[in-house]
Amino acid sequence: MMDTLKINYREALRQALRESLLNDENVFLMGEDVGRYGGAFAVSKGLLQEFGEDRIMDVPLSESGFVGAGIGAAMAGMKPIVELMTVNFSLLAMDQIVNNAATLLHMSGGQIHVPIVIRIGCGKGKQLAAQHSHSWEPIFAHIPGLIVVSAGTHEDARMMLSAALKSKDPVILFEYTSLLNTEGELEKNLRECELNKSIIRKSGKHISLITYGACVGKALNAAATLELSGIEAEVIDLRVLRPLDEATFLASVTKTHKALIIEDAWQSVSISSEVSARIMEKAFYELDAPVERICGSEVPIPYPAHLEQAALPSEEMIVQKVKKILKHD
Amino acid sequence: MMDTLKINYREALRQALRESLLNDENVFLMGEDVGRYGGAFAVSKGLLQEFGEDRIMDVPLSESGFVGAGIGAAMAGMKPIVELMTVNFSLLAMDQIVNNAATLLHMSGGQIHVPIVIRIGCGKGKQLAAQHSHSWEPIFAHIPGLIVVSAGTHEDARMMLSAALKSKDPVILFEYTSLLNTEGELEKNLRECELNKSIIRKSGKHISLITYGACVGKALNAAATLELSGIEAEVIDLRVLRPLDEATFLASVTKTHKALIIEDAWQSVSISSEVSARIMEKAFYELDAPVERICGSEVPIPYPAHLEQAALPSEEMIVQKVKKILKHD
Amino acid sequence: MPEELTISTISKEHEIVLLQQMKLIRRFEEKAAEMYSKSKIRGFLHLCIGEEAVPVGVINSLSQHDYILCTYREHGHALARGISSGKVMAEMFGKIQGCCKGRGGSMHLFDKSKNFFGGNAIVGGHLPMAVGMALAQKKQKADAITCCFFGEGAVAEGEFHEAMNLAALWKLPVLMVCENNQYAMGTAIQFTHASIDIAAKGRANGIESMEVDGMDVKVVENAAKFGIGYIRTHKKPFFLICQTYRFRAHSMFDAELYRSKAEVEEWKRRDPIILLQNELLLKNQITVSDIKMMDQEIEAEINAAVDFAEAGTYESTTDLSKYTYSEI
Amino acid sequence: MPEELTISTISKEHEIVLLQQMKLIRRFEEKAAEMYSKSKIRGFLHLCIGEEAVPVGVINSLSQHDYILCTYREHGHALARGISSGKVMAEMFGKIQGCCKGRGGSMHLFDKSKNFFGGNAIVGGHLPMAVGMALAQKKQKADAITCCFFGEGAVAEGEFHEAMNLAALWKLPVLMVCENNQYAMGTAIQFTHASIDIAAKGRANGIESMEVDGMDVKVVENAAKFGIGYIRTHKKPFFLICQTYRFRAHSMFDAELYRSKAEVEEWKRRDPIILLQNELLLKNQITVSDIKMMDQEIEAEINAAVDFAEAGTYESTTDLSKYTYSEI
Ligand SMILES: Cc1ncc(C[n+]2csc(CCOP(=O)(O)OP(=O)(O)O)c2C)c(N)n1
Ligand SMILES: Cc1ncc(C[n+]2csc(CCOP(=O)(O)OP(=O)(O)O)c2C)c(N)n1
Ligand SMILES: [Mg+2]
Ligand SMILES: [Mg+2]
Repeated sequence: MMDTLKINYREALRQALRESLLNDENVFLMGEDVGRYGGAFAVSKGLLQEFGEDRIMDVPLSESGFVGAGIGAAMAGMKPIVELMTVNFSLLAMDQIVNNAATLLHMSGGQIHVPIVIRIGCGKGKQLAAQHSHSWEPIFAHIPGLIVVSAGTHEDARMMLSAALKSKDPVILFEYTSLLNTEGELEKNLRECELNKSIIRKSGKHISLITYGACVGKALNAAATLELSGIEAEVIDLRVLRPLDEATFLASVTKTHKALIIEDAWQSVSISSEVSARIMEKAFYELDAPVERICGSEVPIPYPAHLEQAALPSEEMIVQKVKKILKHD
Repeated sequence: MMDTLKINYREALRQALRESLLNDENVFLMGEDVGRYGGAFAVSKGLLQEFGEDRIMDVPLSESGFVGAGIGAAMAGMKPIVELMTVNFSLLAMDQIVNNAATLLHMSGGQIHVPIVIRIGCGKGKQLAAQHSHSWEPIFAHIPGLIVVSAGTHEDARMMLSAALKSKDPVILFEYTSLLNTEGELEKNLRECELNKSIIRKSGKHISLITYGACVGKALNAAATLELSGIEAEVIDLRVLRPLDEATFLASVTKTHKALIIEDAWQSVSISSEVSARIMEKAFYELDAPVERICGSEVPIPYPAHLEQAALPSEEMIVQKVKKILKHD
Repeated sequence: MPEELTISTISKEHEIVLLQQMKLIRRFEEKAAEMYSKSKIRGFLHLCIGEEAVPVGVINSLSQHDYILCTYREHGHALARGISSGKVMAEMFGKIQGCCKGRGGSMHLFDKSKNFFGGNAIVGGHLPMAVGMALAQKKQKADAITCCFFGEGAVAEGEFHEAMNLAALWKLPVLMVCENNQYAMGTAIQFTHASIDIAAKGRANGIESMEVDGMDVKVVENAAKFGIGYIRTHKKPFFLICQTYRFRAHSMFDAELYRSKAEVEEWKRRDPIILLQNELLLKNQITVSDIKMMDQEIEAEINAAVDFAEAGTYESTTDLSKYTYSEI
Repeated sequence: MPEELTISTISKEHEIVLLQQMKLIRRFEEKAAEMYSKSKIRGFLHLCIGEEAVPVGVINSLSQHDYILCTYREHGHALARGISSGKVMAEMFGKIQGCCKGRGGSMHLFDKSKNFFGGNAIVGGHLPMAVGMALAQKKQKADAITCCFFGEGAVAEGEFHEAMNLAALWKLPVLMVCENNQYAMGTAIQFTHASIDIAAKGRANGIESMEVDGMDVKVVENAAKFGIGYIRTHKKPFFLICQTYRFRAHSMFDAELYRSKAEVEEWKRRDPIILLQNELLLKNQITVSDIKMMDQEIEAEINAAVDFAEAGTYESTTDLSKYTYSEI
């Protein structure tokens, strides 16, 4: 019997931060309102009191400035954790992330490492309207030089950060604001997590549901519902969006011969496009039906709840689509 | 017999600008060094002298500032053409483009139109090294609300701008610096061009080569070479990267049953991923072989010519890949 | 420095209008908070309680042709501009009857007919746009100007400096208004800016800049008028910094750990509504019963706004993708 | 304003070193242009001819432990820092023997062993990084400082202001050096900045700022030393603006339509090398034959650098994807 404890996602993130700060004095956290305010979403609450102003740094509204400063600090031997309050503000720092963090190692012929971790609150579904409801994992996943990971479970919320801090290269860590208040189970004996592997969250033989982030829960729920109809869906949490761990999903598709990819991000030029293209290239002859996708609708997210929900993948949509695909058998 | 004239790509761009400025006094051009310097690549040479400082505006190094100003001017009834000297600097203006230009119409419930045209010099292959050799069409093509077009031919270099200026919505127009000095043929009687259609640049029945931008020429050359071996490749210039004109390439694949997608951009989460995924979804049963891709290698672009060329799709790579795919027949 | 700012005489009627507008905004905000707690309004909700003198003072100085751009803390500005409280409330309820058909919500109020351009929720993101709108006005030789509101937190963003430099370089008719409420979320101004002299940042960009008491609506209005006059006369931008204070949370969830109750109370003693109301009472320009009547009228208007919002309808989900591109 | 800047006495030997370094840079740049025309060097190539006094004056004031970040116009800085001319030339030839194994080229010279961090080609992009490196130094209680060079064009970028504010707010040991060569490509400073008083932009961010003649290497060196002293004493950043001029094209292709020949000639009369050389001749600190010998030695070094680069080898294309991620 596994010894587990209940924890909510926010608390898992907070424990991860605290542990990292305790373990290595070169680690520090900086971001807007991470200190005195306690974090826009209360994730870093109490850390300023525990670790002091040098290690928990509030920064001005200067996304390019402080992300660039994090990069510089990483170049000079520190281990900065930079929080971008939400992904919606990340474009302001995008030049720093792409042209500096992701590029310095190469340009310098291998001399300069940038061991920065950039944590980004991400996601849709809280009625925050068009400028505050982005899921831009696909944009980051396009960039060589970045390691892009996504914490779709409580375990990853708790464990990914310390793994990310071991990387010599820049890691973009997506966290999901819509999960903050959800409860999950965690093993009491925490296991180190790997930053280069997808994880099969539920195994099954009829179809592969490939997903990440806020959709992992939706896919698992859909799989549970499908189970009632005798359909055994395998749920793969990609976790690592760059570089993709294709071996795991290719093996799954080779077993199930069918796949549905699910993500909150806009559909065109997305993680799901890439996964579909890889299956096309490397498992085409295993397929019994075309790989399909359920993604965020390609609209700026509207404010009203009913329109927003209509723009997002849902458990129900997944169940229906799976049933439709399986008819092709 | 068609009446044609020879023109180089730079001159085609210049004529397009001049025509647009002559046709509508609300049109103005702004960008870094478009005026006194004559344009970083001499595209706008002479226009300052002809149209004056109000219509050809040099701007300071403030990408977010002047792109945002272009958006504001468009909201207030002008028809700005904003030049981002190269795509490499576009991330600095990305928040303006995504959170404002692409989003205002929706957020305002349809009240605010943003008829801006943003011209962006793009591409790799000039030994400009990692920070100056980007092909970020995929990033822009991910964004709903933007119209993203790519001028891979002299005709489009000459004609796309005036079509773009007719749009009520923001248009991102990619131009290719590697093509500037190339010569092409243009019909003397210019035809209006459509901004929502792909074009079959060469028809063929054995395989569909789907591409855009700087790779159109490579694909056409490869097709000519393949012709010598009796292989008739169809070459599709996507032209419009968002919203994709899927009808044209799906029809082609339905005819040829095979497809190869080619682009300079990094492979993961790219235009080619999306095209492959669409073919998967909508023409799976037409396929005789898996759709394949040749894209830019997933590395920051190195400075030396031999390494840079190794990182880019080439005519030869296309020819070989096509031959390999056709063996699957 | 510009010439000394003198409070120009202001009619009794107009003073009452200023009071009435501030009160309307205050009640509207309070009602919005109530509607939020009833889950009628969702997402983020930023109230301007305590800061009413700034939108009221500035917007009363503008003409209907002038363009206005604001932050996400803009309900008060929308009301001061004359967008009906019903339309604003309906927008926050997500109803078609809202000023953006419900698509925008609290942070994105737009009304083109009133030249009101948001409701912009990326801090600093609307400053370059404002510069561009003023650029269009200059090119079109329009008589109107553009007015852009933003917080002192936004002043740390690179876009503030880029926008200020462009406005000055191009000599644009734009009034930049910094609503310095001393905090950016939980970050006090001294933790945002190494030098808290915001006006100096305007001047470093060659822009005439003035700092005023943002709790006194008449001071604000006069300063705005002065700035607008300067813009018209000199054909150059003007930068107005209003010292003010947010009495409530940044948005709805905020433990306010970052400031003391005493500080809040201190500022509340300079409540712009009470300041003006007491002055008018003292000067006998208004009676207690006038005030009661005014409050009742406001209450009725706000209740009607809620009723209007409640009675409103939702867009159909089949229209989801509308407004992503223009209809052709 | 800081205390009056006095030119501290400088040894005869050191003056000769300064002259020698500037001459080496000049010849290196001329040779690079020649190599470009022979297609040995490709891509962009930005020469600092005319501006040599700035890198030489500043970098001679730094210790080996200090960090240096530059723009794409950085060959001179690399040489002044003591990266060998052979390594720099080989880098521009794209050879493994270059300081970045040929991966970077002219715009991206890095040498970690010399604490030389680029060669950064996104204008303004390295300023936040410099702030971060200084932040690390402060956290590590290091004795060293960070020195960041950038053009006056970069001062228009939002990142300049963000970086300056952060540096001041966090009281970081960073020397910001603006190489004001009057032009950003073809855009003269008055078309970049509404207010061309760059020092005022430093001060608006609460940073001590000083403008000096960037054509006089001894003035530059003294000012840099003063700034470094200020940084160490006050534990605060310092901003140094050097007035200088680029004698050649922005990069290799440039019709120079944006400025008059007369203006260029005017500035050439203040050529930093000639200025110092004449002074030393006049003071009899150097003879004509000393100079001849110095020139010959430099010529030999530059020729050796070209030979070294020529003899270098290329990385194999099978190693293409190396350095995208660290080896684990
Ligand atoms: C670019 C950006 N970064 C961060 C945020 C999150 N955020 C929203 S409001 C705010 C504080 C802004 O402070 P200020 O400009 O002073 O305006 P105020 O809220 O005080 O009116 C922050 C950090 C944002 N919306 N945009
Ligand atoms: C963000 C960005 N925008 C545009 C460019 C293109 N560009 C390269 S150098 C330059 C001029 C920079 O001028 P300045 O900062 O004064 O430096 P200088 O070249 O005069 O040394 C421009 C516009 C760039 N590299 N980066
Ligand atoms: Mg504020
Ligand atoms: Mg310059």
